Amino acid sequence: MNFWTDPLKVAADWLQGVFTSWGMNEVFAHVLVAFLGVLLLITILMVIDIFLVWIERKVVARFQDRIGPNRLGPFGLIQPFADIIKLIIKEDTTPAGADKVVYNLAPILSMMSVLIIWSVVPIAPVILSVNLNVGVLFLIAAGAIGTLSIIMAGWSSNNKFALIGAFRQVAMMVAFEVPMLAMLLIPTIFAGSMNMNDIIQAQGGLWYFVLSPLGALIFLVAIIAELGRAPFDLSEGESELVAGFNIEYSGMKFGMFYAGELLHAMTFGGIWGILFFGGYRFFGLEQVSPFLAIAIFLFKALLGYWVIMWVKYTMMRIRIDQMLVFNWVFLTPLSFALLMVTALMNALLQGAPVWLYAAGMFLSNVVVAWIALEVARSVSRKERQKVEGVAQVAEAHH
Amino acid sequence: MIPLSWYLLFSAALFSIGLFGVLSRRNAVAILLGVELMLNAINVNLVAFWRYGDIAVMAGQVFAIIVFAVAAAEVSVGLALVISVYRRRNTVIAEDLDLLKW
Amino acid sequence: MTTEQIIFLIVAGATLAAGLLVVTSRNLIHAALWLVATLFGVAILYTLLNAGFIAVVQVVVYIGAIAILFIFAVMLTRKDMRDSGPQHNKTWWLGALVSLLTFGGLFAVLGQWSGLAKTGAELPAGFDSVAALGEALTSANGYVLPFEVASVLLLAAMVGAVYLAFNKK
Amino acid sequence: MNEWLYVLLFMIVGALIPVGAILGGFLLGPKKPNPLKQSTYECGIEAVGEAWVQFKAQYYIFALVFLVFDVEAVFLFPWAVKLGALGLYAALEGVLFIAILVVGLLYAWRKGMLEWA
Repeated sequence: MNFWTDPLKVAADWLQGVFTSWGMNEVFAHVLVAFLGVLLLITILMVIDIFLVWIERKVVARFQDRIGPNRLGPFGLIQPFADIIKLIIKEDTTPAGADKVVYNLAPILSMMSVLIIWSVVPIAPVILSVNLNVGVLFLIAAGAIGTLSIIMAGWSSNNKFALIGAFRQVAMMVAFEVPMLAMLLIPTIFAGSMNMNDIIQAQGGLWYFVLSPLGALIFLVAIIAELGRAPFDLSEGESELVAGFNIEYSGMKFGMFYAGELLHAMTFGGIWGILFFGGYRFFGLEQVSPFLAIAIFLFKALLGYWVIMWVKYTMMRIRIDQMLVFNWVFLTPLSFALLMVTALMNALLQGAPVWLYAAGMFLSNVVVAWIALEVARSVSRKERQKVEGVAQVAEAHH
Repeated sequence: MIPLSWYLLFSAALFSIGLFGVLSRRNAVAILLGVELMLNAINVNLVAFWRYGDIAVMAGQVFAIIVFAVAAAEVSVGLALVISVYRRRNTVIAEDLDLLKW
Repeated sequence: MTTEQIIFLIVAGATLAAGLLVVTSRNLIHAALWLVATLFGVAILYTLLNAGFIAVVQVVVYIGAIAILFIFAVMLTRKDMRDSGPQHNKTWWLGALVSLLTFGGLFAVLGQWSGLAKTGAELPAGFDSVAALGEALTSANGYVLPFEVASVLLLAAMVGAVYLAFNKK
Repeated sequence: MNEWLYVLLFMIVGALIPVGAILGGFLLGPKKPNPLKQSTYECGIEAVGEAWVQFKAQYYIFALVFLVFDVEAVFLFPWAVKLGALGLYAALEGVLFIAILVVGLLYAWRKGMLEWA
């Protein structure tokens, strides 16, 4: 074992040795080393987060045929640091009548809910943050804290827009958490485990995207809604609610919500990669070195993030009633239908060879998607006929 | 290792606090908050008995999950009742709702 | 005293304090937020009991859904942000007495029980409580009936609650 | 050692970092509050009344349906973990479980509760 094949263990053992040679208690030294490891990971994440600001601005500029930040440093790379300095030296105003404790707690919880997701994310074969056997459900638990922080922010600001924005955001997040939960069950069924690392290991032969393309798609829609990004950014709705739940936040507190959102987007890009695209795996390359595995994982996470951005800057915002109908009447029943079909197919194809299993899963996904699209089409055709028919009658009367 | 008695005492204390909330609060929503505390106290007991008994017997955890389902059902129907009453009577103070029919 | 015991005492104390604030806070939103704190403390106790799945479920169900439902219900049933008037009824002292007696009674009963000082066995290596739970819930001589009945219970709750909350007469 | 200890460490560090950032902003930023600055923002128009506005009961329904499906998922996760080992019988149990709850969703939909009335 050397630094190249297992950097974390080597570093941790070395640190542990150093600490115990100082006469430190064994257990305490272990906890301290773990603390430093966590601090290192989160610091790296925050640095990545700073550059995400730059990436986001650069990418949106390209989508809109602009150049984006280009003055400070090469390609404007120093720009996010300038942004941070601006946020730090801004005045921190608290609205009159705000509930101070809750108001100040909300941005902290918001950021924390994103950072703790990384405690279950396997970054490389030997770098598993925490190998929990409930990994997949942990995502939802972290999301629950995020939901709570939003409603706390909206309520404590003593502002109508903030409260309405928070209510909308929470209604949307809880609504799309149902298909998300259902889609989290699908990799769990395939891998026979809720452990994130087991799910990655089980994707050695086939990525779950091949087994369940529809599942991956629904999961993507659900995470975009969970993030509150366009086309589901109606809680922000700057034309009606100005900024949504974080309207009264300024300075670094706003910065926490903003940075949390960006990091959340990349995190969910990574989770999407883990659950459906093999995580750090890429045709055996991950075995060469953990550093390569980290690079692969980061690449997949950024690719997922790019897809989320692509959707954001291409789609327009939908109305809240359309969003809710889309979720409760279309997406939720569809995801449950897919879950039932997957469970049955999994049981039926149990002893079958891999190619048959994969083909059966893939075809059942296609069939479910096709039926859902046909139903949606016939319903919307009927709806359109109804509306257009009424319109014609109205015209005749004029 | 923590002795079983600590968990049982904790659960008894939490149950009593919840009972106090149920008995003394005027607002119906607050009464339901007290009920939640009591249900949680019971769940702590169930999981503790699973851990300190035969681990291979999952009855404790299964019942804990069933209690989650019961709590969810209780809260959703209870709060729906409160909202429904509020719409008709414009109050959520439990003492004012002393008629069985109106 | 071991580290585990110290953690237990801190968490249990904080949880009980938060529980007291749930039943005494004047502001109902604060009471709901204190409930979240209490439930989170209970979740930490579940992790100390090696029941990680139950702990996560606690956070998902209670903090993610039930607390939100409470906050929504408070906002739907109040005209005024600040609540005027007493939050406790006139006979609150009776309630306090009854709950103290309950605690005392439980304490006395527990004191006589022989299995009290019991400490749990070490978890067998490789024991996966989620898999064991899955097996218990679905195997024919396990808990299949409660599993399905829970589904029916949730259905009944959903239908009943939707009906009640939307009955506009 | 209990693996949840590490999760606790993540929570502590994950809370410390935003606290540090906000504290930095608090220390470095100017502090000149005045009543106008502290008034709530409503597009430049003076705020009318309290922030306490009446909400639709619909929000409650969404949270409620979510709660039910949340609890359902809690039952389904152990089922999904063991599904591969248990075979068709267990799969059918789970399908029945989901189907019963979808009936509830159908009911709410037929009553028009899931639409923005």
